[in-house]
Amino acid sequence: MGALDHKLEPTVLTTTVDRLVNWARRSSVWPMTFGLACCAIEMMAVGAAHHDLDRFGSGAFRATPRQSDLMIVAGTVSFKMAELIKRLYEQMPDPKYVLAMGACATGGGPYYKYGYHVVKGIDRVVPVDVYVGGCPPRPEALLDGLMALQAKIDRQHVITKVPIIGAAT
Amino acid sequence: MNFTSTPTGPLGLSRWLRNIVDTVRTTVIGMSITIKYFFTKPVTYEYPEQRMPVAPRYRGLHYLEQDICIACRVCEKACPIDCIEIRFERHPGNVNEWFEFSLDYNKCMHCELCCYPCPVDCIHMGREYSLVKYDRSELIVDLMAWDGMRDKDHVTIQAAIDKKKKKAEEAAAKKAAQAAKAAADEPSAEDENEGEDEE
Amino acid sequence: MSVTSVCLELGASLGHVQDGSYDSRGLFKDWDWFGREGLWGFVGMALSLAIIVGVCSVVPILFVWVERRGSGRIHQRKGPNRVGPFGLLQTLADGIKLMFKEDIIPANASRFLFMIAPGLVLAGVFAAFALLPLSSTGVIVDAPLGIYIIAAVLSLEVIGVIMAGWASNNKWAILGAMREAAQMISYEVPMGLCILLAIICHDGELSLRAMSENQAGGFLNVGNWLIFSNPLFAFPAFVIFFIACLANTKRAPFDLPEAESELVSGFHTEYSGIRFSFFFLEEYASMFLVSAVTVMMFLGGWNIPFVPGEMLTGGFVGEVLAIGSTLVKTFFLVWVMIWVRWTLPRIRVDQVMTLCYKYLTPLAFLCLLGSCFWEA
Amino acid sequence: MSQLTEERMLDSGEKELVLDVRTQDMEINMGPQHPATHGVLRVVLTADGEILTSADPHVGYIHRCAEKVGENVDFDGYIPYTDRYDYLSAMNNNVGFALVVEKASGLEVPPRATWLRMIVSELNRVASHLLAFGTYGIDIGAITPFLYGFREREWVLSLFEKICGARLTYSYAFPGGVINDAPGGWFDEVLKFCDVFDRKWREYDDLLTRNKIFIERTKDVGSVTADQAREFGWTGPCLRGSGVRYDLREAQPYLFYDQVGFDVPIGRGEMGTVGDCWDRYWVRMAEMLQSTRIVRECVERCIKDTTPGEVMAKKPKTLKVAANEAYVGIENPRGELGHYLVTDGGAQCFRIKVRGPSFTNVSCLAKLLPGTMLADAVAIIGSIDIVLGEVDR
Repeated sequence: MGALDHKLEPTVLTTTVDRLVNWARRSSVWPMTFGLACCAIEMMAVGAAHHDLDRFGSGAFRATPRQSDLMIVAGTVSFKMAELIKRLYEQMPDPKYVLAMGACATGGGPYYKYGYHVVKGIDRVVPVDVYVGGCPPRPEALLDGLMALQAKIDRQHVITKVPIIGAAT
Repeated sequence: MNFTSTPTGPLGLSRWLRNIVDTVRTTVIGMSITIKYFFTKPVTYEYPEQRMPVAPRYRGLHYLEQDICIACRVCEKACPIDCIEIRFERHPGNVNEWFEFSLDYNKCMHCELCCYPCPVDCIHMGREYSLVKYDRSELIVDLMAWDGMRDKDHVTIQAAIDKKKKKAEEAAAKKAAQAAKAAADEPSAEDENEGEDEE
Repeated sequence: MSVTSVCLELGASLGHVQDGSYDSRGLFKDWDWFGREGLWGFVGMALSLAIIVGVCSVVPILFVWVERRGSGRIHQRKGPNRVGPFGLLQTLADGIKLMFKEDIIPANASRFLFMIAPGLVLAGVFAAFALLPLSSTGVIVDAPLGIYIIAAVLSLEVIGVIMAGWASNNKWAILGAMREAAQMISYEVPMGLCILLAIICHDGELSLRAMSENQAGGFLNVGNWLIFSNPLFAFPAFVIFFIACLANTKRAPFDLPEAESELVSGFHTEYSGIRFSFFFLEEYASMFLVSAVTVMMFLGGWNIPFVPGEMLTGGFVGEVLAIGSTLVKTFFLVWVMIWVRWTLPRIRVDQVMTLCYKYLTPLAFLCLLGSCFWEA
Repeated sequence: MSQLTEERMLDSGEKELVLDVRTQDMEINMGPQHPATHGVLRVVLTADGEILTSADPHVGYIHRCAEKVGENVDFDGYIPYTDRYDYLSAMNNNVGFALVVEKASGLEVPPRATWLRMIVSELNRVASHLLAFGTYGIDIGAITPFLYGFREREWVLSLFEKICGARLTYSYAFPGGVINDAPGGWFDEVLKFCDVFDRKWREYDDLLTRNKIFIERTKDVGSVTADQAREFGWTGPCLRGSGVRYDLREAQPYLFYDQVGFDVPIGRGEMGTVGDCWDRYWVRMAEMLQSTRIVRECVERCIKDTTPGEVMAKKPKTLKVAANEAYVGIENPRGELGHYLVTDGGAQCFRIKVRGPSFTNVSCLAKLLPGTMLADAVAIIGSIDIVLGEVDR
């Protein structure tokens, strides 16, 4: 969008555009093919027939970060991998979202106590939008996570001004 | 060592023809399978509306029967990663004033090891599985049904205190009585004094 | 055929049409529902043009939906069904989303080439739409060399792809582009031979419209369809042409240029946002195009079984029937492409060449020779 | 790139000018985020066009210090961690670790627990091979087998969910037995699954295994002779694919594998040379049928021979093992999973060494890949069927 980003007053027209764009964005969240560990298997299960991520329009797993909207960090993030996750995140075009799936990604998980390798929460590396707890989460929980992300996208402002939180009305 | 993928043998006419026939045959077989499934009913569960049945033993999110929990901290010790945090204060009458019984789902690996050793069988893994939050700190889930103490706990404590007091008094009285008895064996004056006190 | 000659030919056809010296039945000459004269003629013509362009550009978007729903059913899943009724708006949502996405141009990319490559790819395909008849009069340019111009314009795409791959400055992309180049150029050979066969069988006609007209009549209006009138040679040629089309449109099992498990995303690895959507659209547009060409050459064009051919060449009802018939047949072929994609594994790059030069080309030659005798 | 002309002497004594176009090989970084590396393997490839000239696998992107954790948590507490190093065959890992602790401590396991362990191990083998089948299909470019494989896998997972309560990380077999007896009707459902699965297996056979393109992609690719396979230290389907009949279930029977009948499928070079990708793949496919065969027999024996409810040996609350050493190797879906346990009388392992099959299997890449094409590299990596969680542990 560039020049128009968050510049316009909220009028009927601009809010409609906002809604249209948000609708499009939430209806086609393309995840990146990026599995780290156990949770990745459940992530694959979400794409498979019984759960079918494609129903939400998110079935198009893209192999390249350039074409994906959502990075599902599914698995244990070691320090060695954290750097690459950061890079992959930066390679994604805006708007981009991160979903931390499973205990390891949200906060170190089972390796929190004795692991010398684990990034204790992927939010220390990339900004996370939605956290899905579980080890590994059921596929349904990931779908819930996706729906939570969609709800979050719905609240976005694309061209209209972002209301300042706490401002006097 | 040579692992190259070299094509094998010369491509004679018979092999050439066989290749064509094989390709067409197997392609048609494969396509017949895929089209068969095209006309088969999907197995998908429409998730938010339809849910896959969850087994009764499913190890989902924990729940605590705080009523019967005796705060023995066995679960806390059994957890390999210390994701259970218990803070409480024990009051008279075996009543616990709860400050915290939380489970950190940032660490929990749903192994159910906390549930086996529980002597009163008060912590369980439920069939709820969905834990989706926008903030990481919200993944630390409080399992308590109530915080601190309930009204009836106060009553219990009061009762316990009273009982204790009574017991103490009784004990004191008994002791006193014993002492009195002992004193009674002794001669005279004090005995009267005691009697006065009691009146 | 070189690009220059294509342009010359295309320009010549257009020029002839404009100055009236080129007597063609194309360009909606017979579409006089509003009268030919004055403003109404212009409106009618614009409307007709809009229909063709609309059909040709909306249909690929529909195919994406068909592909996703169809693949869903093949996998026993449901496919997109939450965006609009039956998920019909899915592709629209994808498109809008891609439009509003950041358009990344890598720092080391060749900026200009990187930016124009997707446009070039898309332009090639949509230019070919101008030459594609959907009915006897529903054609924008009815060039006398129609089929060869289409083949040549279609192969323009490879330039765009190589441009994209090279300009991306990405190793996966350049590998994908190289594969694309090798594959496209190789498969032009059997494709060209099959086209030649069709030309021979259609009395030397090169215009797709004429080919289709040539297939009218016969037994139940089916007998003259090329694959039935010359079953021994034209049917294999049809299959070969279809396989070559698969390769030319980069569809599985020939999706090597964008082989996801090998080359991440192949030549469009570095593309994001709207530019990626051009490649995406191009694939489906060219699927539609090559399928329509196949229909015109081999599957009887707009002819419908049991419906006399004369009924389909005049009048409003006839036009609608003819366009409908073309679209239905084309849809069927596109569906077969989708079906094949979700069935077959991918071929290795050397096997693509083997298949082309050791199997398809000799077979196409055989068919060509055979049909020469058959027609003689 | 530089162009040089150099003079070369021919045999006839004449001089010839040779135009030498020097090109540079392309270094390609495959992974850690690449669809074909099954997780986070990174292979640095050098490619001359499509032909690879060298390959250098890098591991460690998902190192999870499993062995170190073992020295800190007690034996029961380590079981959930065994789930996680090879997350596709968690049941087998549980069983492997439980067996080694039992061997070191001398715990007696009730027979019913052993039968149940066998059933779940074999079911897990089916689930794991189904995923291998599916992902191998994706590697070769066919996506549909993956979906079909997952469809049946979901059924296995639901069976596991019923018996132990988890879909992927089971923590089912503990030292001394298993945590739960099978719920009512579970055995029937297992048998039903076996029957349906055998039918579906034929479809997989038609859809992918016998597909001409698939055969052409996998035959004669990455052929490894038996000797070479032994040199690599391969075990499991990879080794058997090279024609070596070595299966721990048969060679050193653990659990009750000596009491059930099954065949050990080995690669015979049916489509090309012995030990090519197709053979390795085929061994996995054939093993699935053997697994269902074992499961059927185990279910029968389990119902007939044992009393319900007795699934856990009597053991102290905190198991302590006297100073001892033990090694138990079991047949994981990917090969020999060995646990070497050293105890010192405490409640934890003094040292636990895990011999992961994937780690040994993946070590061949540097030798196997050079000379093949890029697409073959994907096929070879897929045919070895590695799980990165276990490679790095």
